[in-house]
Amino acid sequence: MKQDKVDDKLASDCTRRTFLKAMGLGSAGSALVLSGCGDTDIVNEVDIEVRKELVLPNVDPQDFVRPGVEMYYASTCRQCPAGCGVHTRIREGRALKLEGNPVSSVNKGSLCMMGQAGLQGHYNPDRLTKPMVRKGGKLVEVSWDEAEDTLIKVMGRKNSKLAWLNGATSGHHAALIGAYLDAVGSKNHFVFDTLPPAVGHAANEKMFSNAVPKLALDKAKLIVSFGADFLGTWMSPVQFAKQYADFRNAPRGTLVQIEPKMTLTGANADRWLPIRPGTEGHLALALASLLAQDAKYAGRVSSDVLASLKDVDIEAVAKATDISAERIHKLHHLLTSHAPSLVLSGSSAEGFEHGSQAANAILLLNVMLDNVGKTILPREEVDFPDLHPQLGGWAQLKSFVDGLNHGDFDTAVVFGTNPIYQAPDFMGADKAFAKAKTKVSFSMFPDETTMASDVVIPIHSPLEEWNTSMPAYAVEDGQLNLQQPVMNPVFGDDSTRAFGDVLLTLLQNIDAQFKRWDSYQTYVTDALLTMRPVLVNPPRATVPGQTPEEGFKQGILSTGFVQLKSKKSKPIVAKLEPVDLPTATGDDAKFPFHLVPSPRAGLWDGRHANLPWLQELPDQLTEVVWDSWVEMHPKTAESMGLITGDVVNVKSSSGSLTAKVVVFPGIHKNTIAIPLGQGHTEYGRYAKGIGVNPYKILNAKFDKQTGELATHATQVAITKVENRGDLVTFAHGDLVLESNTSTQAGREIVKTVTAEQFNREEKEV
Amino acid sequence: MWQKSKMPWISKFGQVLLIALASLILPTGAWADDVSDAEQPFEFPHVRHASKFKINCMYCHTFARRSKVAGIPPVAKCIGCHDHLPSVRDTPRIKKLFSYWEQKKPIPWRKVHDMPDFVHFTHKRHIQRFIFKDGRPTQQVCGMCHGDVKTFTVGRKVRALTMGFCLSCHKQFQGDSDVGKPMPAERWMIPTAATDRPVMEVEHPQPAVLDPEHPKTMKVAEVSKLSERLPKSVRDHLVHAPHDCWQCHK
Amino acid sequence: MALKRMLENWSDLRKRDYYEDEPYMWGMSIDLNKCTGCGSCVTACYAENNLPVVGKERCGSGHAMHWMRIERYWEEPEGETDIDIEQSDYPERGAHYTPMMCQQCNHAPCEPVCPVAATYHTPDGLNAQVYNRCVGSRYCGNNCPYKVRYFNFFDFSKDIPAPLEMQLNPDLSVRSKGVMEKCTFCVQRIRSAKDKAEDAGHRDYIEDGAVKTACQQTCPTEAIVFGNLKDDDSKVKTLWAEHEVELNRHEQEKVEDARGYRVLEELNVEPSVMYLDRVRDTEA
Amino acid sequence: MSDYSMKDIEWAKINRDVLASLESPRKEFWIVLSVCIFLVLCGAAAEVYQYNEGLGTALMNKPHFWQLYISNFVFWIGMSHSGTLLSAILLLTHADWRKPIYRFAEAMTLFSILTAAIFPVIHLGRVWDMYWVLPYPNERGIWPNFRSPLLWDAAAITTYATSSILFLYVGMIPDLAICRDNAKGWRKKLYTALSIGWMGRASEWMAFRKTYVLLACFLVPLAVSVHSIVASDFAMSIMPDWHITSFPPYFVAGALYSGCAAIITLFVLLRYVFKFEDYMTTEIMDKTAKLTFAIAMVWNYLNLSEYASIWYSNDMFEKEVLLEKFFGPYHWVVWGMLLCALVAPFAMAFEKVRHNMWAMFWLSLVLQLGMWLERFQIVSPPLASNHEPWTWAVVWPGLIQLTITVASFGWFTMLFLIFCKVFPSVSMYEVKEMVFHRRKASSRTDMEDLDKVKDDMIKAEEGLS
Repeated sequence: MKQDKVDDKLASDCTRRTFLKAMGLGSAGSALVLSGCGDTDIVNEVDIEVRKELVLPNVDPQDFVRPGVEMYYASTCRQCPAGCGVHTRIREGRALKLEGNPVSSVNKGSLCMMGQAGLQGHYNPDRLTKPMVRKGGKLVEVSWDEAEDTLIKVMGRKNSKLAWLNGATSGHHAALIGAYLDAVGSKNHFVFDTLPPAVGHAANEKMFSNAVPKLALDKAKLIVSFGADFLGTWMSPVQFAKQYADFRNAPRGTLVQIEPKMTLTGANADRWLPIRPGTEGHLALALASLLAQDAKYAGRVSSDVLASLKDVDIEAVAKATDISAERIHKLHHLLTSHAPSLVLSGSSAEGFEHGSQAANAILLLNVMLDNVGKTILPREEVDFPDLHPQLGGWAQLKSFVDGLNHGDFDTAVVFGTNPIYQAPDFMGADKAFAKAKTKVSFSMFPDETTMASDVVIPIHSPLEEWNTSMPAYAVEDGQLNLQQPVMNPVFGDDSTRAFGDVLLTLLQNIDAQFKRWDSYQTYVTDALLTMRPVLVNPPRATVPGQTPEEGFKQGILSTGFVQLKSKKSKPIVAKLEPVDLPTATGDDAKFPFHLVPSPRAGLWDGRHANLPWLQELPDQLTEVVWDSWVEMHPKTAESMGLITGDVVNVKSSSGSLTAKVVVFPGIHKNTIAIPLGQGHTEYGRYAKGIGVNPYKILNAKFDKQTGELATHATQVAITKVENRGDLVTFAHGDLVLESNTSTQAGREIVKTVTAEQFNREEKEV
Repeated sequence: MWQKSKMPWISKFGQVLLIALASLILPTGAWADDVSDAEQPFEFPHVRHASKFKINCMYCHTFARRSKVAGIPPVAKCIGCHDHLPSVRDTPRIKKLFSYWEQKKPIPWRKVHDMPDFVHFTHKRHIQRFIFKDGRPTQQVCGMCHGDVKTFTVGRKVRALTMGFCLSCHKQFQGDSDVGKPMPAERWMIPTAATDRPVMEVEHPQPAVLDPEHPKTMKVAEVSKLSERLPKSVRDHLVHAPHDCWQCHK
Repeated sequence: MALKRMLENWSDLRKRDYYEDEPYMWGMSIDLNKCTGCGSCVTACYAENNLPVVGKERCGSGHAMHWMRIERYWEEPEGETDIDIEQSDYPERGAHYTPMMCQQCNHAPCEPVCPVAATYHTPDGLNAQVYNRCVGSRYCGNNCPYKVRYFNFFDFSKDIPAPLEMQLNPDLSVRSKGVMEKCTFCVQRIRSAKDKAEDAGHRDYIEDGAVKTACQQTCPTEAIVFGNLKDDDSKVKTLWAEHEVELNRHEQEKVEDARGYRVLEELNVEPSVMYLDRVRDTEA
Repeated sequence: MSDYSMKDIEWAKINRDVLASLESPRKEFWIVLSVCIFLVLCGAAAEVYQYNEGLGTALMNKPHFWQLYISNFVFWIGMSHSGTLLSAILLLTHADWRKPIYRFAEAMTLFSILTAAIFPVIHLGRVWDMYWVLPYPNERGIWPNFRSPLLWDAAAITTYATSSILFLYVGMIPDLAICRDNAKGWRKKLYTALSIGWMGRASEWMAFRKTYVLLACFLVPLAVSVHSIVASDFAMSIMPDWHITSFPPYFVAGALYSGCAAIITLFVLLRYVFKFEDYMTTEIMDKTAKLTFAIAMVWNYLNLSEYASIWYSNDMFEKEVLLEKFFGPYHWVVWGMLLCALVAPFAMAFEKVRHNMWAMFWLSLVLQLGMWLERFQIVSPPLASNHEPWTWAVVWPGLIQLTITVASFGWFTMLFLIFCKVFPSVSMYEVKEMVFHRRKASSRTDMEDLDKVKDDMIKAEEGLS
């Protein structure tokens, strides 16, 4: 081969299969570190094949670069707002595997499936690699220079009509966004993330004066959860799973889950109770009234609250909730016989017009049972409110959309969220978005909102950028997680840029102050250096000749987070208000089924639908892959003549959609559930065109107190469209037997013992 | 009767059959791959470095002792010396070297010893064992597989590096602890590794630099006695080449 | 020669405790009291072991390649349960989850049937699968009672779009069309731990916890414990001892409440994975 | 119908009739042959597609790692047993009615093996590495696994194929010599080469007889062991309903059964196509049918005893599979098999049926269908309800598998058709022998004087050819 050809090939090879690795620490980005030799084969074929392949030496490597030897870099998982610490396994400049960071208090070394699949977002073939600008109605790829010019034109000036919408965020991204909005003089900052339980947070705030009090699941003897799927999709699943593991140790805690559709947590409950959707608060109130009969419990609440508990008719509640009176009394007995306990309120209890009141009723139980201070603990006070997590909710999306509709904003900037996909049809988010004169999207992927924008800025993956963040739900207050680039950008330096860098450049155009920092990296490291005095045990130089700064940086990067000093706060004093619940209404004759849009641990709210590992990970309950489906109780399905796989039309008063039925025993008879996550019209090859998004057909109902969308309040009607579609489930038996009754056929594959036996045996051991 | 009938085609058929059978039996590695003629960006004179200047192999192939791969030296390594060698600065090869350095581009060497991807060979274990524990000369140890590199210019593949080649050594280096004990892999299959003699005589790799006078050169026969001279604790750890398929193929 | 040797050693080869002197015997314990069935282990396995994503259609035709799968049952096994089954239209006791992967049987039915000995037993108690030796007769897959062997019915590695292939783990081969594969107990991690132990000068001793399988490493509830069964101090050995599980089931003397069992133990395949019973509170 | 109906045939007529069958084929022959070739090409195309894309295109999956390819393999191996039975066993037991029909039965044996041998090959995931199954010395120092039934299979089939070719060929030498003497052109060269200078001398006959009987003695146990080994592919596994001790004899009986059925089919066909009514008489059909009936009863017994033993063993896994077989998704296969292979043979208890050629023809097809279904129900239903309920799945063979299955019938027929046109499908010298014996026997009033008959025979043989 001629020399120039080799060089040509090298140029293409360099982008694809050799990578720059910028670990930072002093000389990030300056040294060109190419992958080593030896095991550079990427697709290893099993068959012998004679190849004359290139082996590229490093040009000027750093000392720690060793081809063939793995290294681990600490960073933070950004797959959901929980903020687990990760260790990234690196070899030859490639990130190969994410593992939990054992010293991070959030996840203590474990990781969930979404964290594991973070790599597939990072290496996703559908990632945006070029900035795009809409020209003549079409998005066309442009050079970075042009994109920057456009950006400065659009965003680099004072503009009070600029609206900013981002997903849950925290740390220095949040701080920088705040600084940017201050600089442009815009007050239109909206935060929208689908799953954080905004209603619950508001109820907590009201009752315990803290939106996210610490929960000690491991200390509880009994957990009664009203639809809080803490093992799957509720706030910080890995952390709760860790606590759950402790909770299940002998003496074993008892878990009761009350919800219309069985979640992953429900599947692990000692008793799972299917409840008629929207009556969770009534059940809680009934339990409270039973408790109030005992002065021990009644004494903990004020008289006006007690008065509201007086006239609760257990039989009527039993009828309304579809939970027998006998069972309610048993629950009461459980609550009184286990202390401390913990009562949780989750999205399926809160997603109604009376959601706040339901949460109020449920949390009231905690006060009566004296769990506050035992399993519900106060937060410590941490400075730097700018860094605190912003979780947002549907109410803010609503204001954003309303603002767009009123023409209040001429420029809309979206970052880290996908409102056009998420918002129900009735909101008309896509039409409203189109009204803004200029739409800017910072995104890694061609999602729905991005493809509807005018300026598209492709940003780095979390594994390629510097950043800090705070966990949405922290177990140790004041933990500030760090991210560092664990490898050089997958698509090369000219393709994607760090969000922080782009925003910093914009800021520098408006506010010269920010010119102090030449990159987001220096911005973050400078900030961390200045924070040194308020950190718990800031690392010091360990190697002779190291400056204290270098020592500090090395120390914090190898830990993966810093701990801010915090002040001990006062114990929680619960503020109670009488619960005001509407009387439970009967079923709507026209729309006889309650619709539960159920989040899946895996696809989350749909943001992970483009990760093939998660698409192929079966749903934990129905074992379906690569699809959307309608869960339906066997009895209901039988009465309607439906079997697993049949295609049905689900119609609400706001719209309709078509999906396949999965006959599923873990669902209330009057309820159907459609999982979230699918139904993308954009979002790359793995997500596009698969399934449906149940949010689309939600009715315009909002929680009366918080204004959050009542996600569970929609009622639907079902009609059969056709027989057997191509539904794929790993529970083959379900398809064979035409019902969801996977049986062990007499094999002892999963054996069960009673908790009593378990405790006895563990004691002996 | 028999001599009357002519059957030339039968014998031809027989020939074909024999050739087909023979081809099965012959070492498959014989024609597996030969990249000795791989064209390199420029000719690197191993002979000068290793023979004339007696530079240790591991000075440049620095990862060999601590990684699976030996490592092609980074360009910086070459420059590190050649920056101080003005005498050869203007030769075409060095000019080319510097042109890569100035462009900060890696030199696109071609791989000479390319194992199939299901072979997970590790340099480290072999170097650690033979150079650092046995104390053999580096060039002898490396030469077992790579040939007498100090006589080459560019690297050439001089050994077939087939499985049989690997086994020919792994059979020899059964130490004390293995004597009399059937080798593990024998449990489910009957590899010749555990038999008295190999089924096919495969040429043993002769150490490339076999200076019989060199005090550190060991005769093949001595190698097996090596273990006797060592304390048992060391012996058990040292003289034990893996005979488990999953060591190399996983 | 080989034949003679084989005949001489035939009975030796068939002996129990053939690898008695080996320092390692890898085993696992899975606590179904803690396992929540979330599937993190499944994804971790995909990430670690270069498992291909096969897509919807091929999942439907039974060609999915998840070495580790979570089985979910609704019904109690009849007769053997300690929980009284209540009549209800709903599964009020939740689901029955169990992670299922290669049980690394010590009397593995897959091993003797392979015509080319591509699957065999390693001295450290693993049921090895040598991809480059496999010819794809698929007898092992049939003979596996747990059905945890996965065959490359297609050339899945062809379908990995760039740059996703950069994630592939170079420590193990990417399997091509026509070979069988299965859980390896993350053998690449075991080998690399052994390599490190040898560097440190103790070839015969790997610290407990130095090898973590990908599934164990990621498990949010730490339900999976992996380690050396020959190391009396290892966590997994302690668990096996506590729950009265022996490799050879005829040596087991199970006390009444012992929670340990192995799936399909009665087939005498001597699996290396112990499960601990799922627990439900009957008071609730 | 007289037992001695064949006594009046002229020897020259035998030569004439048989040699006529080798003459230029009629149009129908070419049509049938081209259909067969077309089927084979379809199969080849399917195989090429499957080879390129992967075995998944055949719709095999987990747990159905094996499917039609293996059932077909067992079916064709089974069919190959007929030739051995008729030739070797009946030769050794001096059943002279085998003589007009053994040649094509042996050819059938050979071609069945050749068909069967295709299936393990296309079944393999990596066909190109198939030779690793053979224990050949190699530089890697690796042997195959001698404990695997698949290895035994490979050995057994190659041995059986070689022996069958040898047996067929040796038995054909005197006939090839007759052909040689009557042929022209390329045929002349072919027969000259193949007849290796046969002159029909007494010494040659002596050597021939000895070789032939020796080969027969060798083949009988071999045939039994071959199918026992095929049975051990299943019996040596731990799959429920495969791990059955009685499988070897059950498989051997089944093999003989389907083989006999196939002989009846071809018997009728050849008789009409080549006008061999004089040789393939009703009497011979009657005997073949009786033999088939007897074997069917043995197979029936083994089949039912297998069900019975599963039932009273009360093994959970085995019983599950048995119930699934009868009432599960594959039930029609099992009931179809029982109807075709267990009930249908009772028709042969009636002489009327036995003596009606076309009735026997259709009946034999039904029997073969039954036996083919039997092979399918051995392979698939146990895989569908295996030990691990989570993996239970019902899979039907896909288009590729069915195409290749049909192609295998085309392949077999193609080979057989070519054979019939190149080699004498009825043994001339043995028929002559038979005619001679019968003529002798009928001309004698005193049947007990066997010594004299023997002497005559020896004398006559000396002057034969």
